[in-house]
Amino acid sequence: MSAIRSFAALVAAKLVAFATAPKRFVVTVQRAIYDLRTGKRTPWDVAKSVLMTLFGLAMVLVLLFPLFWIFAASLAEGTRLFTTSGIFPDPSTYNLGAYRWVIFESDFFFVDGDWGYPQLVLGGSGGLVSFRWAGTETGPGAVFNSLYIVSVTLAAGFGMIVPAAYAFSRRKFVGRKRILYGYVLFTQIGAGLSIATLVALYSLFSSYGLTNNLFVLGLFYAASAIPFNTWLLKTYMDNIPVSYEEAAMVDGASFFDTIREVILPLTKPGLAVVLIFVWLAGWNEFIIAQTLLRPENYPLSVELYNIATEGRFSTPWTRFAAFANLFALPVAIVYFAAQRSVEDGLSFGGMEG
Amino acid sequence: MARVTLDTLRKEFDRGTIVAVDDLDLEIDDGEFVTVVGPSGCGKTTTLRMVAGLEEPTSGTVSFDDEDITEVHAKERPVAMVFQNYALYPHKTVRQNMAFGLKMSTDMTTEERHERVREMAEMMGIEDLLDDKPDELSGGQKQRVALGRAIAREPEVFLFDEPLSNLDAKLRTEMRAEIQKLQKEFGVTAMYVTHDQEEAMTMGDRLAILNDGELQQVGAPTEVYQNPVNEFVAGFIGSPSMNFLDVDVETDGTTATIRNEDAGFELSLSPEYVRGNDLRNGRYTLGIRPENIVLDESPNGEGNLRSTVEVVEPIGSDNYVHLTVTEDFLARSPADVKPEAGDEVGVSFAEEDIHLFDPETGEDVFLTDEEIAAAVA
Amino acid sequence: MARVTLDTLRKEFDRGTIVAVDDLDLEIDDGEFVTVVGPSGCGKTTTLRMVAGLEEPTSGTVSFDDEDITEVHAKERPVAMVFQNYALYPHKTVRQNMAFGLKMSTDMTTEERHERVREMAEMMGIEDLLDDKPDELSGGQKQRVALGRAIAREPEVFLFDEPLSNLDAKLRTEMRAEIQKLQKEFGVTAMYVTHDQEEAMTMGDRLAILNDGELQQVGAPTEVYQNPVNEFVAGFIGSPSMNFLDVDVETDGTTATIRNEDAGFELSLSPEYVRGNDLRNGRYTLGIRPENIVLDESPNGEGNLRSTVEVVEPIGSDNYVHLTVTEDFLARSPADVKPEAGDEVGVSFAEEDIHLFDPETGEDVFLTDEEIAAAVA
Amino acid sequence: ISTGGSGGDGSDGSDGGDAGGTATLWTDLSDGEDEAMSAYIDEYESESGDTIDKNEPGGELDQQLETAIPSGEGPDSWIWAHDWIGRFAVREEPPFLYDASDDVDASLDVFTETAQEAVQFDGALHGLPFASETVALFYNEDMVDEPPETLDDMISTMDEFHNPENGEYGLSYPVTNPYFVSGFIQAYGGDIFDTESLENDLDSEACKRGMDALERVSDYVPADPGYESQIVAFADGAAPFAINGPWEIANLSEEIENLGVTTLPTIDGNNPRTYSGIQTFYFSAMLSDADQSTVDAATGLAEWYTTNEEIIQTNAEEQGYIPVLSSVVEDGNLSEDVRAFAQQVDHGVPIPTHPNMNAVWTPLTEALTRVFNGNQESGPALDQAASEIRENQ
Amino acid sequence: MASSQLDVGGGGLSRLRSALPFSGHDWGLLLVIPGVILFSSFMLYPIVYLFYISLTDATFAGSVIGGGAELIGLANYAQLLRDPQFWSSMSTTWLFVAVSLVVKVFVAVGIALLLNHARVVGKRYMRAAVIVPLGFPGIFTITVWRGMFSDARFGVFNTVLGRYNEFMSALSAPQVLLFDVPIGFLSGRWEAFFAYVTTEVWLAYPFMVIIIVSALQDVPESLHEAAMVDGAGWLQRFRTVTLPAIKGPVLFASILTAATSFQQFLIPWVFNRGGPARQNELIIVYGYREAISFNEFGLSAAILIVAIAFVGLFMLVAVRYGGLAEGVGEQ
Ligand SMILES: Nc1ncnc2c1ncn2[C@@H]1O[C@H](COP(=O)(O)OP(=O)(O)OP(=O)(O)O)[C@@H](O)[C@H]1O
Ligand SMILES: Nc1ncnc2c1ncn2[C@@H]1O[C@H](COP(=O)(O)OP(=O)(O)OP(=O)(O)O)[C@@H](O)[C@H]1O
Ligand SMILES: [Mg+2]
Ligand SMILES: [Mg+2]
Repeated sequence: MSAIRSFAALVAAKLVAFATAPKRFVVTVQRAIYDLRTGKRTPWDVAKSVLMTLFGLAMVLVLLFPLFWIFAASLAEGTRLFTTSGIFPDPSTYNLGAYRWVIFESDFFFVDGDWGYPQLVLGGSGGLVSFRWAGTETGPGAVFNSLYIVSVTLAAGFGMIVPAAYAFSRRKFVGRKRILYGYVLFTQIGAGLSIATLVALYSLFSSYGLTNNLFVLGLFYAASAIPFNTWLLKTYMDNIPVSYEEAAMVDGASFFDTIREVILPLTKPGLAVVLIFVWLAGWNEFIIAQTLLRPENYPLSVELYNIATEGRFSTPWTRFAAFANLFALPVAIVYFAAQRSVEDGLSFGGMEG
Repeated sequence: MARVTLDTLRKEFDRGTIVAVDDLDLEIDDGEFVTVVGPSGCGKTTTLRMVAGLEEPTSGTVSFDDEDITEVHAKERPVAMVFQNYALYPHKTVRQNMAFGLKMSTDMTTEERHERVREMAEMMGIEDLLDDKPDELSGGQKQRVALGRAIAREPEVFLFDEPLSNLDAKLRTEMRAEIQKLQKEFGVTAMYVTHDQEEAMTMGDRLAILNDGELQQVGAPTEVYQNPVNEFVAGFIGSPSMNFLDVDVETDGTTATIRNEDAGFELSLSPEYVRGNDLRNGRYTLGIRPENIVLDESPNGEGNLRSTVEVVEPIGSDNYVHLTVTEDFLARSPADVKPEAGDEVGVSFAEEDIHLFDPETGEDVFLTDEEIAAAVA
Repeated sequence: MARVTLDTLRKEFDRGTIVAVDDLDLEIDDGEFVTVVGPSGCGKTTTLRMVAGLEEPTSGTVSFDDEDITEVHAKERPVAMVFQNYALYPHKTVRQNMAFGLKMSTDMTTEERHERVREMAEMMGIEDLLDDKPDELSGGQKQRVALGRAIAREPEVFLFDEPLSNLDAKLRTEMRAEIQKLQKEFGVTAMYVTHDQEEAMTMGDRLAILNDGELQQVGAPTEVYQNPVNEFVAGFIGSPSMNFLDVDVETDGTTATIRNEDAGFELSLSPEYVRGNDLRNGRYTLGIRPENIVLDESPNGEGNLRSTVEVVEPIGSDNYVHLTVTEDFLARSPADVKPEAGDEVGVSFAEEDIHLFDPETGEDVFLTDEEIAAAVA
Repeated sequence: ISTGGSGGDGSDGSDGGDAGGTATLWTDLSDGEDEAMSAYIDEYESESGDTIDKNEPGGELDQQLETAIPSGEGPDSWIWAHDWIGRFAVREEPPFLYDASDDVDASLDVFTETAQEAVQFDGALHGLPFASETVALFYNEDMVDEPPETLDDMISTMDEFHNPENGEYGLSYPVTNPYFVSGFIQAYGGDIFDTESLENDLDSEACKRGMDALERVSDYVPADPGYESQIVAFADGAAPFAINGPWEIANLSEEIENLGVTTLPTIDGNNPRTYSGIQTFYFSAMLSDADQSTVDAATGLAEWYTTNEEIIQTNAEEQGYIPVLSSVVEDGNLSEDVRAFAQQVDHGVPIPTHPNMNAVWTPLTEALTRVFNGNQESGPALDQAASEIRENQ
Repeated sequence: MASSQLDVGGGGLSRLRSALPFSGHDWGLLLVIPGVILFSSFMLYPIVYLFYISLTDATFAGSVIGGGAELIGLANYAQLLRDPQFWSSMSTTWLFVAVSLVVKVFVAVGIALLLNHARVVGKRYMRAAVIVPLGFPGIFTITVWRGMFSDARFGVFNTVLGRYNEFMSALSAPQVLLFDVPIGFLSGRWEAFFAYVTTEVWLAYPFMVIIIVSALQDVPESLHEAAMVDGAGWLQRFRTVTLPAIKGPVLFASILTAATSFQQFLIPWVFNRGGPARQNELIIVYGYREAISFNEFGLSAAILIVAIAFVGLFMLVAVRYGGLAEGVGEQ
């Protein structure tokens, strides 16, 4: 609960920082002008800053060009990606129809965009208090499946990654080196090779009757995220001095107190990074999800892919783009909130020679 | 509140290739303040860590009040420790840092804890910093928080690992007095590690000198200063440190002449210093403290030897006079004795001020075996 | 090789809210060794960085040999600097670290460079470490490499930022002598920052004392020690530091009586001290150094006041006797004067040893305005 | 939130109880088609009492089937063009298709001949057809006064407009896609795949002449042969012609005010023989082990749908489906667009169902790409493709 | 400095261990085991299974699941080694990995340096923005890039080049500075390769930038200053201070992204199925196509097993010689 509250606070702080950015920028400019007038900075000095900033901006624009382009496409009329008359579609045709479609007609939030709301049911079949969707005939849509998968992936992933990383970093046990080595070797196998192992996976799942099971799929993503993230977090923990734990011990803290009060808070940046990577492991994957799941359980990634292949030979681009933009939104929010931590957490100080 | 006894305590690292602490016997009385000194890497920290329960001894025992606690886990020991690197929890405020130990080891309510923390902070002069995080503090402030955190718990045994090394001279002097006052006030037993021998001398009821994992001497500061049992202790204790000179001794059993041809040094010992010691003919190392050297500035000043002045450093109350007798031969003279660099001066020592060390064992030949044995008990 | 002149040098941070260095005027002669001292945060490092060209002054100029180099880029200045945190290149060996500056700023061949580096390393006692990476060195070794790197370049101006702070007492003493010897040998101008006033005293030809960004006094070490211009300098220079006592002065223009009722202190000044100074009736701060205090141990020992002994700290050659006159009132007595805690002793000062400071300006009232003005030039 | 759990109840819908059976049907239809299909299924369910569990697995339907059927989780029926029949029919361990000869009551004669052939393989009936499709010529009536009869006519019109520097083109045509270009290649009577000899005939003189004709029009298309890049030229009004299928009618008529459709122009008097696909309800091997009620449900739906004149007629009007139900075809009550496509189907041939056909697509696509990119002459390209195909079989 | 910290951690490990409340020596294993089990059952098992398939004559996916395949030993591998397409595919894949890696490193270092530069105002925001591609699924961004690389004159890049040509012509620049539009990005072998590399770089740079930025932020300012006082100019400072500091992280990121590039499937598949004419068929596309288009499932499995073996081998070498596993070997 407090985690949610602190996350909310973090997001709020980020938003405030974001909202006040223009103001701060204006102040920066005013100061530069003031400094110029009073001769504290030479014009050349200011010009260098301006040029570098412009250069940086230009680079950002170039790098993000594909995204602008597709964003413009998501606002256009019709379904085509191209126009023969220029790069961007005619701005006079811009509209939010595609987004409206995603929200109110696609399966993004609710099947066929038939919105409902959660309702508590007392004394239902599933125990004392259960919970169902009211106001919708078709039921919750892909985003709920995605969130469910991601929650399973995050819960299972964190449940296994964090203790293992701690053990690798702080404990000595048989096979430690071998397992860690194995993990390092496997950090990159899996992601790309899911295509390769697809059939094997399918037969594995189906022989245990585990196809079309969101929970198991969530576990699968967690499994694929384990090697890289365990290793990443272990590297991070290695850089936390042991003396904090010792201090806690001398202070009379038990092992679990130490974990709760000292280890976890200090590992926060590392955890933020792992959060992002584990999240992405479950959020973006669609090939395996599509093979293992039936349509009523499709997550957003599969829905997105299905939009791409919806037409016989072509893609309804405006919808595809709008869907993708909404799809990327949660990741973007998580990333913005955790940016500082991510940049800290990936600090591989220990890797320099 | 507890008598700490270390019995043939030993710690090896890396499968015995490194002996960090070598069969150490030490008893610290209830309420006593013992400082532990020695050069870097001599095992001071390791010893302290074994007392705290952070390191398991290879052999030997640690007892509090005759109760063997070697196997007791760190969190169960009534010990507080100030770490060499502070080890403040970076994510907690100063207040939380100081309250953490209380929370873990006492039943105090939150209010009581905060009250106690406030008191401690006031005593340490850091009450304004209670809501800051450790990285916002300067080195000195951090060290004071670490001290406060340890003291707040009112443990039975205090362990300090170089707690003042990062403070500037003035603050250090203040904090020394503060620590001593608190320790006496609470009557807590304390072990205090430092590599600064002056600090060790001024603070400790007794001084334990370690070298290479072995205990060299334990005793009251003045005792250790005046009667070092061996060359190592003699050289380590005292600042600036004792001057050493290789000498040849010629003795007939009642009198002896000590001589160093190169330096032109000669000194005769009176019978009372020769008798009863097993001083033989041969080579010894003579030790003399800078402040026991008397300089004669007059052009043909007399002394046990004559030497040229290399550099004179004024330090306010006195002058340090560097002489060419050996490399780093230093005399400390009153402010009014201030020869110029290049002057030749007479240098003399009194026979009661000199020490003679056996060049092999390093032991002081003027001490009896019993005295030497007693020095480490 | 260069005369360094700082002219009303000023550095503000955070748009003028922090004045790190406040209109500093300082001239360092060619080949002179000036140490800069002051409490933490007083602007020592900032000053040094402006001389090195790493920080642009807000106003004022830095000149070498009367040539204004304020606008010259760091890499063009004939300066070598030893950084407070060493700043060794972590991926280069010691040899490469030491050779880098030579490679950048001289036309030496690789062999010449290596020869030079070898020489330096030998001088510093680190020739065995030449192929190690900085990581593998202890703090002290790192600091010596940093020193060697700076010295190898034989620059015109040396800047040292607390280069010895991480060494233990013994090594520190050795390195001090080494640095001084080298500086004199090469005849290089040197600015040496330290917060250790003892180091500042022993090393500097002159001493510059900074406080809060402002220059307090510049002068030879003994001069500064004996004639501090104000209370800050008096308290900062000297260890243990000067004792201060609030006193009331009653004067008739020829004699004066200084009195503190609480402490039971009374001292009459002879006319030669009163005349010519603008001593008035009123409140002053009296300063007296610990070593200038004479204790009378006899039961009814006489003195300017009587006081109780709080603690006695033996430091070998002398004893520090803490008295209850004020908090932290310390006397330094010879080793044979060793009262017990709780004893009452007589305490006396000689009138030539006392300083009287104006409580408002902090200035020493026995000094003339000219003398005070001269102190910072 | 609990949206997870075990999800749907799979294909074994026979839990007894009510009279009707339950069958699963997989589709991959566009939005409009899908809506119509759902409505018909509802209608069928209420008429028959059977339950049809229609799913849209998305992605590549054949890939889904490849894994689902062997593991026993496949659908009882699916809808796709007939060209997978041969590929799936030869599968034995495990089998993929179900022979419904005994379960289908209606006579196959109600369908056109090509359609009848298309749904059978080796004498077994694996599905029922309901529509066919092929490519024909779209033209922009604002740019073209009179739809071209011959290739030369068409080329002279294209010459008028083609000017890539100004963003104007002669034709929109995915010229490296064998399905789209089959009409040209086979125009002179050559066969891409000879259903008699079960060999490709690409290196025949006839095919090579067809290829030359294709090369003549290829000069008038945008440089990117990708489908989406091609169609946009026509859709933006930057090209007078497009060669494409009925599925584009809906979109294009929104973009082009006066859209015309006609058969492909004759080439040296020959009608281009385009490949046609026949939309089919497949009967999956899942039915072999299923309850009879399920079989009845699956075949019942297919039969009802494919033989229902009303449905077929409506589909032709609304979806542009070309009927294969003889009665509707003969009725002649079709829109002009659909009639043009139907006519083109008449000129063309169904995609061969033989499994060897599978080996044809990739080498031919590559040959077309090489020719289009100017890396190879058309003759050698076809020779190479032919020998590659033979090698792969 | 950092690795000495690591040593402290390492040395402390044994000390801490002996002080923990558990005497069981291998207590830590318990924490690791669940992850290992989950990982092995979901990731390792399929690979073993795939290896089994590679030893059979399976023709399509179903023949494996349905049990219609028979063991034929290493025949698939033998066939594979004889297939010239396999070798061409392998070499193209390695070339792709190498070229995209080099470009990636330069681009990412450039971006990171610029967005860490003191003179750039608002660099935090720029850094956040530049990372955005990470959030979109590959299938989406790759399809978008496919559109941008259209061979048609109205394709985005061809349009841009066309405008550039107009601009240059207006300046009456010499002919050599102009491009011959439209460029067939997907229809020429090397043009397509260029398109792959560009897209791959775009996909991978955010990860690298994050890592390099955090490495750059770890470089103590005083090192730059020391070099400045030593008389080093900008380039020399870059060489002696910046470069060594980011070398480790860049190597780390390079190894990881190289391994991912090796397994790149979507780019060639979406762009032109590894074309033109299978010339750019990266190894996974090759394996996938064997399985899907030619119904050679056993052979396809063999290809993929070889690919996995290569990635494993690559990681092993990289880990050994790249110091990637620092902290694995010690203790
Ligand atoms: N975990 C360890 N593994 C191996 N050797 C160790 C370990 N801890 C300490 N040592 C070694 O034991 C010896 C004593 O170390 P210790 O830390 O007790 O020295 P110290 O007296 O505290 O020195 P300092 O004054 O530098 O803090 C040293 O030689 C050190 O290298
Ligand atoms: N970059 C900066 N931005 C803002 N304030 C600064 C900066 N650098 C120094 N200061 C401030 O300027 C003052 C002088 O700092 P400086 O580093 O010169 O102190 P110092 O005398 O070297 O202290 P120390 O003995 O602790 O090294 C301090 O108050 C410090 O906080
Ligand atoms: Mg230590
Ligand atoms: Mg400083």
